[in-house]
Amino acid sequence: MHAPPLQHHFPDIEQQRHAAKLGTWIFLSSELLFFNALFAIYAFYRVKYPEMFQVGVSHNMKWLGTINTAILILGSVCIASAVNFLRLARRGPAIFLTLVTCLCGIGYITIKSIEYGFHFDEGIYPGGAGHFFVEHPEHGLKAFFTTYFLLTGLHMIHVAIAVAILGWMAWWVHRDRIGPWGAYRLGLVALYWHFVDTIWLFLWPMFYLMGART
Amino acid sequence: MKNYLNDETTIWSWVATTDHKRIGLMFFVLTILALMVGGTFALLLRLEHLTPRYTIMSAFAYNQTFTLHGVIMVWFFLIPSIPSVFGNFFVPIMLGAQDVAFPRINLFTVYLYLAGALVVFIGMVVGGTDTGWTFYPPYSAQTYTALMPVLVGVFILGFSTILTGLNLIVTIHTLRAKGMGWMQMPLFCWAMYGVSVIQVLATPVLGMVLLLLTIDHGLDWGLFDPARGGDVVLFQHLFWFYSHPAVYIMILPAMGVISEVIPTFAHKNPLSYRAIAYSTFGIAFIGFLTWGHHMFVSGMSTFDAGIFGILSMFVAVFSAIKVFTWTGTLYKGAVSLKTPLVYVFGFLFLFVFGGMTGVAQATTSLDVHWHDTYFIVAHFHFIMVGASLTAWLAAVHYWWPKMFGRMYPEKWAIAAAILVLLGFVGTFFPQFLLGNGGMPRRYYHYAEKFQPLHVMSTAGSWVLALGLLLALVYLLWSLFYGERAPRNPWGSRSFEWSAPTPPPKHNFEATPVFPPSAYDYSRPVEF
Amino acid sequence: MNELLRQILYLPEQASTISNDIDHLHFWVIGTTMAGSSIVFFCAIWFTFRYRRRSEDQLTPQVRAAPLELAFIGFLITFFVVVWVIGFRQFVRIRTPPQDAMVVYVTGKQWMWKFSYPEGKSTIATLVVPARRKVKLMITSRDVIHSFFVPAFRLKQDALPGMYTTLWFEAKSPGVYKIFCAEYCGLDHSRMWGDVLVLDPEEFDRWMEGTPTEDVVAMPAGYHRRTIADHVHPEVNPAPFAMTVEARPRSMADIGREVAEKRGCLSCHTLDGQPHLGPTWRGLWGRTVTLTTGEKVVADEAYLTRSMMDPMVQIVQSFGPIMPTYQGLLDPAEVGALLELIRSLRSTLPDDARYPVPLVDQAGRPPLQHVDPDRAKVVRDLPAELTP
Amino acid sequence: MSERPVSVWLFPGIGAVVGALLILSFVLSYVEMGRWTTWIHLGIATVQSALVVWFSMELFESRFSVRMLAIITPLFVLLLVALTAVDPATRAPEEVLVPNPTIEPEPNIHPIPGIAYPSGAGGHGQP
Repeated sequence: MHAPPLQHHFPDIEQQRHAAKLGTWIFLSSELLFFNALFAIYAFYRVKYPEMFQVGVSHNMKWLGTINTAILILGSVCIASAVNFLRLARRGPAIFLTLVTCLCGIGYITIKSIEYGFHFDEGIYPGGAGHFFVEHPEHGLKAFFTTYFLLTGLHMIHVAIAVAILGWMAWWVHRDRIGPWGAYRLGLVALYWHFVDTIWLFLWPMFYLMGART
Repeated sequence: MKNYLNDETTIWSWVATTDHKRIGLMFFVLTILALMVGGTFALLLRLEHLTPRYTIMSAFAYNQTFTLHGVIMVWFFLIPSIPSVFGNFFVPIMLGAQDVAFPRINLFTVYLYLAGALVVFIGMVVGGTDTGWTFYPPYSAQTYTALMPVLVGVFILGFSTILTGLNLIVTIHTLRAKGMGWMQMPLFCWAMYGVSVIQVLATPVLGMVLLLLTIDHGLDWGLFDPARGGDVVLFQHLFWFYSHPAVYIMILPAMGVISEVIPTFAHKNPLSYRAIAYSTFGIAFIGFLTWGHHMFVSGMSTFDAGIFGILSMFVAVFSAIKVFTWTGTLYKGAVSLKTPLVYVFGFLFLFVFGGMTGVAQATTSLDVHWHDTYFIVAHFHFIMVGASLTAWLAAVHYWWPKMFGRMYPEKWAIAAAILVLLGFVGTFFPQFLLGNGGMPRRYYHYAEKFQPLHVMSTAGSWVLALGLLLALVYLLWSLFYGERAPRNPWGSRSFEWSAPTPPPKHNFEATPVFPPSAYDYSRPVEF
Repeated sequence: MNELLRQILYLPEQASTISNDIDHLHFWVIGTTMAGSSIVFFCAIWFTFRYRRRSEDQLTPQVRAAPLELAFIGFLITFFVVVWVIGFRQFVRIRTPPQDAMVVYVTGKQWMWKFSYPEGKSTIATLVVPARRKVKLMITSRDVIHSFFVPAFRLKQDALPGMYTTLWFEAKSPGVYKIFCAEYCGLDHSRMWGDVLVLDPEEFDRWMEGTPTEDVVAMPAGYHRRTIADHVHPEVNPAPFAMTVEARPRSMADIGREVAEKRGCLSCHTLDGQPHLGPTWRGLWGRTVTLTTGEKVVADEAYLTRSMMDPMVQIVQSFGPIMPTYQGLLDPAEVGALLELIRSLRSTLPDDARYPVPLVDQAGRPPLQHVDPDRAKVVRDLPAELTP
Repeated sequence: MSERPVSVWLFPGIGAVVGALLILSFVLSYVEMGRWTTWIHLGIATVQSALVVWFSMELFESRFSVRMLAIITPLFVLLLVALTAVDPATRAPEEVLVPNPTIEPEPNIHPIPGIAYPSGAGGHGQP
């Protein structure tokens, strides 16, 4: 139950924690800008091919998207409570809830892969390849599905990274018998998960709800 | 006497150092190498333009040369030259801290820079790409030259820039000395803060754009392929959303150096500290709104061109405020003309002239004639070489005593400065006239009537190269034979001069107590 | 004054009506630029001497100058906004073509400009327009981004593949003005030149009636007019021991072309769109092809390779089963090179694009509203060899 | 991360509110809203993410520098998305051009004059 190593150049532990949190937030800002370029591509092509995007959105399976969103929100609630429990020095539930978040992440990835499988069956491949685009030769659809694969693919990679880090943190909390002082490190990873969840909260209506009346 | 240079001299102590001063030195050496490589490409380009047709290389080699000149100079010299070298070295000392907030990440940025440089070097050796540093599809998606290594190399380097920015922001927020508020900080730290904000918020978009181009070129997903619903103007939007703030990444540190050099050599407080501090933020944020002025004739809608035109004008207002404040600082001061100040005067004239031609291009109708001609080449070289390189040279001479404990030879330095400034004007002023005459950019084979101006420009480039070589020679000479530098050779009140020369591993013997203002020349110097 | 300033700033002659206004704004803005930077420079020099340092420990007062600074900012903002307003109004004038303008279609292709007139006439690298008449250019590109730039008119517009951009001008007086390509487009970007040949309206009508360009106007002596073969002309690109055009690194498409000639593909297939014994390869890549069985197939790598190895399975409608199989004759590298050749010929215009050339007024088609009917009728009745 | 732990039920509560908004947005997707569809869905998503950011990411107790960052970065997203989307929205409408004269190949006539299809076996003319 030792305190974290106070690095030589920080005046006190509170300053070191604030620096770590600010550093993570700045990293998350740069990640958000990383996604921002793809949001701009989505907006550009949606304005250029409005009706084709409606067709594309109504083509995606709304139910799978909604289940995925619910899973991510559940994961976000679990990891936030896990940090809170660790701060209350109750390590058991903290580790358990972190593992539940990992499971949510894995669940999200499996559902997403199933959805990709459905698309591949229908002949929808990124880059406008596949026989689906022979029957529907409009350009807007090619642009929509390429943007869809890019955005959701990149987001899925980020969820996979989050699951890996959360698994490692759960093991670290268990191995080193971490007390409340270490809660801020788990909090940093929780920030990353919440960020991934917030991105999906926007991706979900963009690809599943906007214009999907059926 | 123990200092950060001879503290421990094993190779491992340098390779795995977490001391922000050693990391600054490593970046210093790397960026000078990049400047040399980029500079030789520039001289080759100028040689090629001595005659309208074939001179020393073929069209294909010429296209590769100007592309690599652009990539190396922009990403490997200009962007890291002041933030990664002087930002890493001096911001902790100016704040009274022992090191940056995340020393290990700081070391990681050096290795990211090396990895990016290696990958681009492989690309250069394997065949080099001929798409220009702007990589516009569909040509960049179709070229059969080695485009992928260059894209991946710059992608890796982008992360090095982001992490440097992250490091400096957290350092300035959390590691300021006791009693040093935001308005007591030296102005260089304000400039580093502004640059880091742009680095963190703009470079990710470049990373994504280069990734998309790699996918388009390699996997042929046709995101920008018009035959499959793509739109080439979209790539230009995303590329210039990064590249215009990148231009401010290059000029803001230069402004930070000038805001340090002028008060020191004029022994006077800046005309208004808040004006410079707030206009740094103005440039950092309004800089993000103006990227459309690169695309007035590229098929963008007329309404959008109007919006971007007026927004580009407002950025110039903040630069003008800074220039007004610097010139005002000299008023009623005690000015001693040393080499850094000679470079600063060069900076003032070239930056204002270059900047105002920028405003001229923001008037949309004039840009229709000037776009993609040598007028644009002259404009951005006035800012990148005339302002940013001159400020980098001023910073090198201003902080040379503090970094190495040796004084540079004053007479030689002023001669080199005069050579550099005259060589620069000789090289790039004729290019303004070439641009007016309608000579397009990236032209290997040009009309006969432009030849006299090209010969003048090439002669100027030799003088500029001579001046830079002379500076390199006497600076290396001063490392071994220069006279020992005292703790505060310029009598400056700025905080970094309170540390011993050259500073020990933890910057200060005891935790420093700084006077309330870094520019108070109405009281005698304390250190 | 206008002529003097134009000479000093090395600007080309003002050949289009808009170029005078642009140059006036140009002189104003450049003038203030020069003035501004020299004022700053001489202020700095003057302060250096007036307040040079007399003794090392000389102390200086704290000076405050907020009102002067605010005045300076106010003046700057007003100057910028005024310049922007004038500039943007001219820009809108440049970018909105008048209704009654005569239309010419411009197509940028890798390293040459092609012009086609709705009356059916088309030329390479020479745009012939009547003087004192508004001309609207419909600009597009067949492969990469080019930029149609005429310095004498102070006008420029990017040629985007897959999209039509417009540019209009009105030439003041007859003459020959240079066209440059301003957007980097590959190896011979620096040789993608052309000429705007401005003729008097009567001469233009004679030219439109079919008299070849050389007879209509006497070119200035020694004026080298660009033709297709130019970039291989030794005098134009004498690179004796460096990389000549032929020796430039051959892309897969060039190798594919040699394989096609060697293997006899070009005896039945064509590369420039003309129908022949076999389907043409231009624009074939990615196109939906209907087979003799009525079924639709996308002509991608899979289909092309299969039809190379086993041609009888999927024959394109209205073509005979006359292709021999190349199973075992072509090694994989050659197949790859052929595919790359076909891919390089793909049409970047969207399938439903309106391709402008040649649109001669025919019975079964809607009237060409932007062409004066009488001229179209005259041109249509001309003998075939006079309208390429 | 301050040291003061919050009540155990705060985060499940926030999760419930965000879940409710999720269901609302899902239901609304069946309602025909015409022009407002995009803005309503994005509005709900903004409210959801604001809740997550303010509570789960402990923004309510962070110092000013972190909050400033959480406000500025979405502004940059809005900036790029808006200015990029304005371009295709305000482009001049495509010119109306005469369609390209496609040459329909008549069945039995060979495209090149003078060359006839080999009739009989392998002949092209069979229906």
